[in-house]
Amino acid sequence: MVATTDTIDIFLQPLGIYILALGVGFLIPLVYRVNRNSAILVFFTALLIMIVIAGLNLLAIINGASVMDIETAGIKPPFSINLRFGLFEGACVLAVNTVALLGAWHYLPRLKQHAAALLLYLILVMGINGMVMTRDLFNLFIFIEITSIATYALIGMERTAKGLAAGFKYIMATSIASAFYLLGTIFIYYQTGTLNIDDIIANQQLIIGPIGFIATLFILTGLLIELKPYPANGWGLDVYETAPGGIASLISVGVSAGVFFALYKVLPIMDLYLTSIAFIGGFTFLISNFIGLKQENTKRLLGYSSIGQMGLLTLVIALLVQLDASAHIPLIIGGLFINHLFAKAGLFWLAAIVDRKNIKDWSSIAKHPSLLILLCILLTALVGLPPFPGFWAKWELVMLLASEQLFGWITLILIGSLLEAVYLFRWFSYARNVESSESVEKPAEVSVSFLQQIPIFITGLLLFAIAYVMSRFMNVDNQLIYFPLMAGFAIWLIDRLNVRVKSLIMLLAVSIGGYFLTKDLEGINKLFSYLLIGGGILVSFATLYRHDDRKGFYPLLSVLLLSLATLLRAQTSLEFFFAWELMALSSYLLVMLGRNKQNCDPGIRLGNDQKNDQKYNQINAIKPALIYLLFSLASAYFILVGFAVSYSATGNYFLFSLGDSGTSTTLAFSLLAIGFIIKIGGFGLHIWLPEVYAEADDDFTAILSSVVSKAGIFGLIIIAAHLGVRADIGLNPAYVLGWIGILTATFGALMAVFQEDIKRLVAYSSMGQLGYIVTGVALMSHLGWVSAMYMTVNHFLFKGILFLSVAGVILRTNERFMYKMGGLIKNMPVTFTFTMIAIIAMSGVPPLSGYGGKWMFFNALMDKGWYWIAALAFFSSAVAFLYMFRLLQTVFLGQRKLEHRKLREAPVILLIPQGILIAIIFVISAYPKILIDVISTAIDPWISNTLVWKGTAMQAHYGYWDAPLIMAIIAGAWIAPLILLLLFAKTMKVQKVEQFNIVYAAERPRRPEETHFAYNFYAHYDRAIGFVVRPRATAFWNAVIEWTHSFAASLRIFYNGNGQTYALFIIMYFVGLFLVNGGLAL
Amino acid sequence: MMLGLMAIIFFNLAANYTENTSLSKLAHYYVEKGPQEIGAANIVTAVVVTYRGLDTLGEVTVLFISAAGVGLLLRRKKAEQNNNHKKINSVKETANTHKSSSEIVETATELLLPMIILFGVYVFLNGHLSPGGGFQGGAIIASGTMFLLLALPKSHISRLLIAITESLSGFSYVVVGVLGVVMAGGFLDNRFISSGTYGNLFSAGAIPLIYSFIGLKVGFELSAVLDRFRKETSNEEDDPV
Amino acid sequence: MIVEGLGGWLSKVGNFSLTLLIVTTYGLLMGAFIERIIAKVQGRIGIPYRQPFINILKNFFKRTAISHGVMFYLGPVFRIAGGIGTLAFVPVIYGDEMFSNFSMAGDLFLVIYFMFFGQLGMALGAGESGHPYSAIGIARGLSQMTAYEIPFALAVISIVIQYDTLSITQIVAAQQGGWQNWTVVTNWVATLAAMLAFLGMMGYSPFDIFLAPQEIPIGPPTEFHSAYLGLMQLNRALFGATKLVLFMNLFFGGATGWVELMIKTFLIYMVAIVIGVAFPRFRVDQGIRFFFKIPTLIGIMSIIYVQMVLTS
Amino acid sequence: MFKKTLNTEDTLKNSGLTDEEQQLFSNARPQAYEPYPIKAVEDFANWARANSLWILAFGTGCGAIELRPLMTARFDANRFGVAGRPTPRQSSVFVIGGYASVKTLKRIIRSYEQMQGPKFVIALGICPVNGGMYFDSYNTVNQFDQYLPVDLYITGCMPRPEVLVAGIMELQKKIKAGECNGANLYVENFDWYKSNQKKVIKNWDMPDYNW
Amino acid sequence: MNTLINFPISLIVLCSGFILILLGLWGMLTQRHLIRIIIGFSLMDTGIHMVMVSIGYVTGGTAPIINNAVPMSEATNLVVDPVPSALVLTAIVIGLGVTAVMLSFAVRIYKTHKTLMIDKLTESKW
Repeated sequence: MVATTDTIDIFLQPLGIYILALGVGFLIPLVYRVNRNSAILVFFTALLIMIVIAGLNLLAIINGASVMDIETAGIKPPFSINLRFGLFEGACVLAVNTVALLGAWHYLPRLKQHAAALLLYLILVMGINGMVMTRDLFNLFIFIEITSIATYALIGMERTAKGLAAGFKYIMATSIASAFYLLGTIFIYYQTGTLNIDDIIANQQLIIGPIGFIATLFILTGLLIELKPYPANGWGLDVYETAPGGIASLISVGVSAGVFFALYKVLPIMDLYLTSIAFIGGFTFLISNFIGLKQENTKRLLGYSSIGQMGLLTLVIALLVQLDASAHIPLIIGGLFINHLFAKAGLFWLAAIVDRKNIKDWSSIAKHPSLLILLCILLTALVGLPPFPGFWAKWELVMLLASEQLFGWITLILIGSLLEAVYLFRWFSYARNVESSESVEKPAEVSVSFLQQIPIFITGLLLFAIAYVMSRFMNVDNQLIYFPLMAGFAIWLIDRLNVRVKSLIMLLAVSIGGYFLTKDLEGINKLFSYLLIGGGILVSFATLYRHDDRKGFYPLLSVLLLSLATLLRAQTSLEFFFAWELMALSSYLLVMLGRNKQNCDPGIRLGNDQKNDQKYNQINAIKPALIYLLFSLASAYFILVGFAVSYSATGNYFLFSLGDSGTSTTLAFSLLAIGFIIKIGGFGLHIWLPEVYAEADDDFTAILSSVVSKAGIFGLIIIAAHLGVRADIGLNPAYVLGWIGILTATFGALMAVFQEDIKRLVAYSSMGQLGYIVTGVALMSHLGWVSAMYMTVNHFLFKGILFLSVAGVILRTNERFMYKMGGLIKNMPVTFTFTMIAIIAMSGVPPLSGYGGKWMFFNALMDKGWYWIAALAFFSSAVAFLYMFRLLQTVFLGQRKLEHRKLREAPVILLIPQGILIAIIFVISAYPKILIDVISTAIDPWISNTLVWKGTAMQAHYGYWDAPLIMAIIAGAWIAPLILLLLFAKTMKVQKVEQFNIVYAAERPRRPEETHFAYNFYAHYDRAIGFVVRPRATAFWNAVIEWTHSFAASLRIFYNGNGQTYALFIIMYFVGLFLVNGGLAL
Repeated sequence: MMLGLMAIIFFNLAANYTENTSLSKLAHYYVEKGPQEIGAANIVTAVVVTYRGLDTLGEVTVLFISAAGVGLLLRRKKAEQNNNHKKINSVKETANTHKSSSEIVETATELLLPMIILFGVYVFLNGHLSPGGGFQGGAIIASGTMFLLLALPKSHISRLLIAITESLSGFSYVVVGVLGVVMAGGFLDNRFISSGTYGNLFSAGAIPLIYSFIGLKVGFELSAVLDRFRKETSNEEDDPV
Repeated sequence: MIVEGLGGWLSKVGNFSLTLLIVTTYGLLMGAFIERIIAKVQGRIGIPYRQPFINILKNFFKRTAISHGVMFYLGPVFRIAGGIGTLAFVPVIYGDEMFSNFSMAGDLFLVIYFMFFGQLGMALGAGESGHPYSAIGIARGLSQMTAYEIPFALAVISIVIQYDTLSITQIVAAQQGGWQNWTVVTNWVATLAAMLAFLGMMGYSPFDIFLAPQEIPIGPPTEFHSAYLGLMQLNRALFGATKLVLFMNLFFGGATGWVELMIKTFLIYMVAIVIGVAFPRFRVDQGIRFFFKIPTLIGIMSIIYVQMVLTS
Repeated sequence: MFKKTLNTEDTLKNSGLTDEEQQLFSNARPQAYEPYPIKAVEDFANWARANSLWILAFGTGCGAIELRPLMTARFDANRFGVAGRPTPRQSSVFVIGGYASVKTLKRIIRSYEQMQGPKFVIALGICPVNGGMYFDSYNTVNQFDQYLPVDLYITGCMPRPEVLVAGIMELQKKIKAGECNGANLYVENFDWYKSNQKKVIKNWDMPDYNW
Repeated sequence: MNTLINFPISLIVLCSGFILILLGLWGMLTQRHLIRIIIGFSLMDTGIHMVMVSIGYVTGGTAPIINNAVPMSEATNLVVDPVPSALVLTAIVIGLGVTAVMLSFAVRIYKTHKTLMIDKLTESKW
């Protein structure tokens, strides 16, 4: 480096960071003695300047400056120590320093009490910077030690009993680790005669023989131990648990970042161990996420997450180096790293602010929207959901791994991520859980000043900003994918307005936005845009029926609906996936806004005990929402891998090139199909569906069922179109898909039969009906697809009506159990009529629209030769009658309860959308050709039209169907006897009677409850074939959950809290690495 | 068992160890060029202060922060502090718990202490010429403190003095390092002061200066550490850290 | 079958009315006839042939009635509309344009699905009566229906595969040319399955639990009386006969004339009657389980049979 | 057509039902019906009614045992259009099978009122006429027609099925002649019947008219 | 003589260093008393320093100080490697710092827990 006389310039060199930190650090005690506040000022100025230095230099590098090598002592390396400030270093330093500044802000109340704390903090940050920048092996050791000692001291600062114990263990562990590192360093020096890392790399061939082997092993172990690999990481967890949030965050993100960077630096001499490192990283990631499941202590939970994330980074860096894919490092490592850095730091601070030890006590922030939003943003980022950096990084990573055919790693990473999502969002669930009034001990309300939230808020903003930058780097040109988010944000800004006003604004915004997003679509996408956007708005209109404030509902709803629009617009799999995840996330949050009356344990155990109906009433929407999110994530991961498989074959992201996947087609199709099936609630994967539909807001359930579920269908059709049809190979998965669909239909129907809860009934019914559609898509024939799309439209129509009318009923009766209703036809004739028409349309009984779908479906099945499926379809549509009748009978017919006598008709706002849907049903029923023509044209590009029309009659290979004529005949057949009856009624004295005027002799009816036959309506059916619908899937998933938890419990036996055990593990780790890498063979 | 395996590994190392018969590349350079470039006779010093100056700075930092850390850990609680404000000069009270030392010890201490400190100063000032240096000198000074504390438990060491010396010497070290950037080849380059006559006291550029700072800093820091351990159990004046 | 112009449609409606009249009358008469046969078996004389007509008339001549509500009122209307509609979609006499009804509007699939129409409407009507026995009866009836639907669906699929069409007219056409072409001969497995389902469909013993006159006073129609009951009785005759015609068309070669139709349907009906008088009543879950066992198995075999034997 | 409430005069006032329960029962009074305006139609209707006698399957007393043989091969009342119906809604003939105890009377009244007109009552045996052998029983009504209008008495203790058949044929004759107006009689003298009924039935606990 | 050549002097130091490290580790792993653990750490640390120093030994070398005994021109053949010496200097100081912090932890732990047994310090686990 050329010396200049410009002092300012010197300070702005990266070296300035050290100079500043040390200089200020040394002076702080003095300044502090003079004036405490000026010391704080100096402290912050130093941190700020450190950021500025890092930022300016990074900017210079991005703008094309060459990598800065900073020499010291005016002598060229390797003879002196040198530092390097390149792109990675710069980014890392900048990020760490930013976090450090924010962390200092967060932790200031404690820090400012001691000059030593201030200077330790400052020097700790400098130490991390040093670890990142130095290029000397021994100097690295020094910085590690600086960091460690500063950390020790800061851990000890609070002087709590637990903190001290943890700190001591931490010292023991890290001192052993650094001893290893030191030994390794000296032996490396022994062999290479140099300490400069670049020089060592250049002289790699000198590191040979047992000494070389052991020396590298020592260094590796030393660094790895600092990264806290499983199981040698109990000490780290203890520290995370006990250290104050400001410190824990710095350890978690800062120190780990430094060590990680150090590891990255020495990786070139670790070629031999790359596989081991990858395994250690992967193993740590998976296991720590497993164990996280059992954790209830907030900060320890974060600790597990932290360790997991570092494991993931270790795994990824090892893999990337192994694959020689260093070009991907910025995006993948950078993305994951930054994501972890900011999100984790924010969470630690949040945990510190809220100061609730057990995650179960976090319900005390349930009434703090700002804290909840922050928590949600950070968790979302951490899990890697869009639009955060983790999302992009994960995408890149999976794509890369897939193109290298490393599916084992992908599986591991995704399972780990899923587990992480489980415990993180479980935490969020607890936080969302509003306390019930009966709760014995009510956690005190958290009072958090706005100032304290600012650092966390800033991390959130930074995450958004970085995500945006990353997406630009990833060549995501289509900025429209952000539109839903922006719209949601805009609506959120007006969330304080009157509910009517804001909902209307939301509807307007979504209409306009949706129109512009979807107006230039064509084909299937256009068709779905009518359904998803038009239909979505129509059904959303019904949400106006509620008068309460509904904070957060409308912003999220607008995000949901618009993300559906962007889903339809997606040209590439990345856009598709982005929109998909956004949709999953927003619908999760919307579900969570649902029923929230009772307090319950939102653990992830599923409750589906028929006989304990009272228990369900206790369930609120939080637990189902969590399950929903998990299944959504699982679905998303399947889709991700599916896209990745396809990408590995085609090399690009375009959806239309999915079909060129060649030999991977079957695999890609299967994976994608599983993903969509989960979302649709396919057989065996359906357990989320009833609970979610039941517990979400009633009007939102309508949107969920009639609109959002169509996204899954859309996805299925898209992949069927691109993969199934275009690839044009005998797709066995399609046949399997057909079976899955029909089993879904059958079991959905059977399970609906036995429900007591009206929403669960309709939910299962929805699942069953979607099953037909899945099978229809799986048929891969023109008629099959027409039937699938036709049924999709129909499903939208009748499920929209059903859920909205159910919403009306629940609104009026405040009940969900059908046996507690009855006779409501007298109060709600319009709702009844709409429901009845919807049910006839659903059942497939002519003349309403359901018949057309069933007819085409059956014909298509026969064409294809899927006779068994056809028979099951027959059966399930017969079973459907059972629950449909039950719905009408037990709710609207039969005996009306005394307390329901005064009920009014459902609100007009609920009835209007229903009325419109009914009108559409009638139009389609009478003249289905208009719909079928549109569908047929949309499908034409994929499968050529095989429909034959003869006038108004549709001809298939087997049968024919003349909808208008059928409509006319049935109308005639219905009206004629009606007239007859009316004529005869004229001759009679007809007395309109009340509900108890029924046939009875011995005793008169006493109470409507006793006279209404509704509970366990199909007891005999249950006796006959109920055994097939015992909740096996639920039992299975419960067993999975149970098993996972016990497994997690057994995994954490290593963490017995004894520092010596931890030390032993560290030594075992080293020995293990030695043995695994063939140490004995030496 | 693990230790057994460790032992095997170490045995492996030892078994494959052969003694160096020539200097490593790095060492060769240092020994060959060191005296000319740096002007220090003690090559270890040259390495420590200049070639690996950053290490040394870090080392000083380590010492500094461990002293600060010890202070932080062993500070007294606020309540105690407030209490203690009232009895700033409470040495007398504590005198009851410490027997005053015998006269022989006192006299010997008075005699020896200056010599120890002086020796320490000598060691760090001559670090570039002979074995020794800032650390060694500092350690000797600290041993003097130790000696004082052991011999005269009642003796009072000024915290303020320690703090000021500590901070200023550290800061000056950094300033010297920066001067290296401004006036010579780079950070911690000691050659901004002319190297002087080889073998003289005031030679080898800024090394004596640096070593003085280091020596002072180390000495006072170690003293501070010792003092803090001692005072942890006694009631002493308010500790600002 | 192309119908043109208003006149064509009117004559079509006229022809259908005639068919309706004939089939209803025949259904009522056959009911009386069966009653008499049973009476003879029991050593009685039995009801006069006119008795069903008188019963219906009497019900229409009732002078008082009660109404539980709109759906209660409409229930019987739905019921008979289901009967009339089903008949409308079944061609009655093969080769006779006049009695082909409106079978050009839809195929076998339409008929099968439309059968539910009446049941659903009736169920709703009975539901509004508020009588728990009605609800129980319907619950049982519907459950049983799902059960016999399985063998029936399998049998139907089997013959659809066999004849490669869903059009009833074409199915009948394929069976012309002598008894050896009837489905009962060519695809006896499917016929067997369908006939077992038929037992459930007709609601005679052993599958009449949903009416159960003693324990739940005749189940769904407990509250129905007067003209409502009249309509339902009409429908019972009409719908029963229609089902017989359908079975005849599908499995027994159809009919080319009214006489043939009457003989065949009578014989088919006798199957249910004979079994009905010989067997006691199943409990509803037993009935359901029964259908899920042997008839379903036979149904499955029928499809295998068609695929292995007939189409290869 | 549904609004064709015959009479809004309250029948629930004195029923002893709670207010809550009163909402659940129709409070309309029954009304008499006129014959069809056209004589031929009325005759035809009466012929049909006579030939389709559906008996409510409610054995109120010991005489019910004699009803069973009617359906057997020996007597085969099916020949005359007689059939049993399980529900009063669909029945047109109520056979009072012998003595009516007070407890049974309540049930009989309910069932009778649930039947739709025209409806006919046959009183079987001597007990409904004058109490028969239970004439001095504390809980048997002696003169049944104080409580419900009877269209035909078949006396005897017990009357044999043959007499029953003869009685049915007699009833048919009366119906055809249009002489069986019991239902209208009941409606016209509703208050009288009710007061009689309430005199004996102490725990009334039901609406005055069980629609 | 032969054995001596095969068994160079620095190897003794090296092995002693290793033994010290092992001893130290043994102490850290088996002794439950915190002070003993700290002593174990110090032992280990010292062992490492010995290893470092021994690594830097060049057969027949002397201290790398250029003076009359070691003229500048021949220095490269006469002196031992100065680098490990420099490193060890740093390492010692660091070891000292860590020991100091560990000791102060021990002091505080004794204050809060009233014990110095490490197996009593298991409040946080799992």
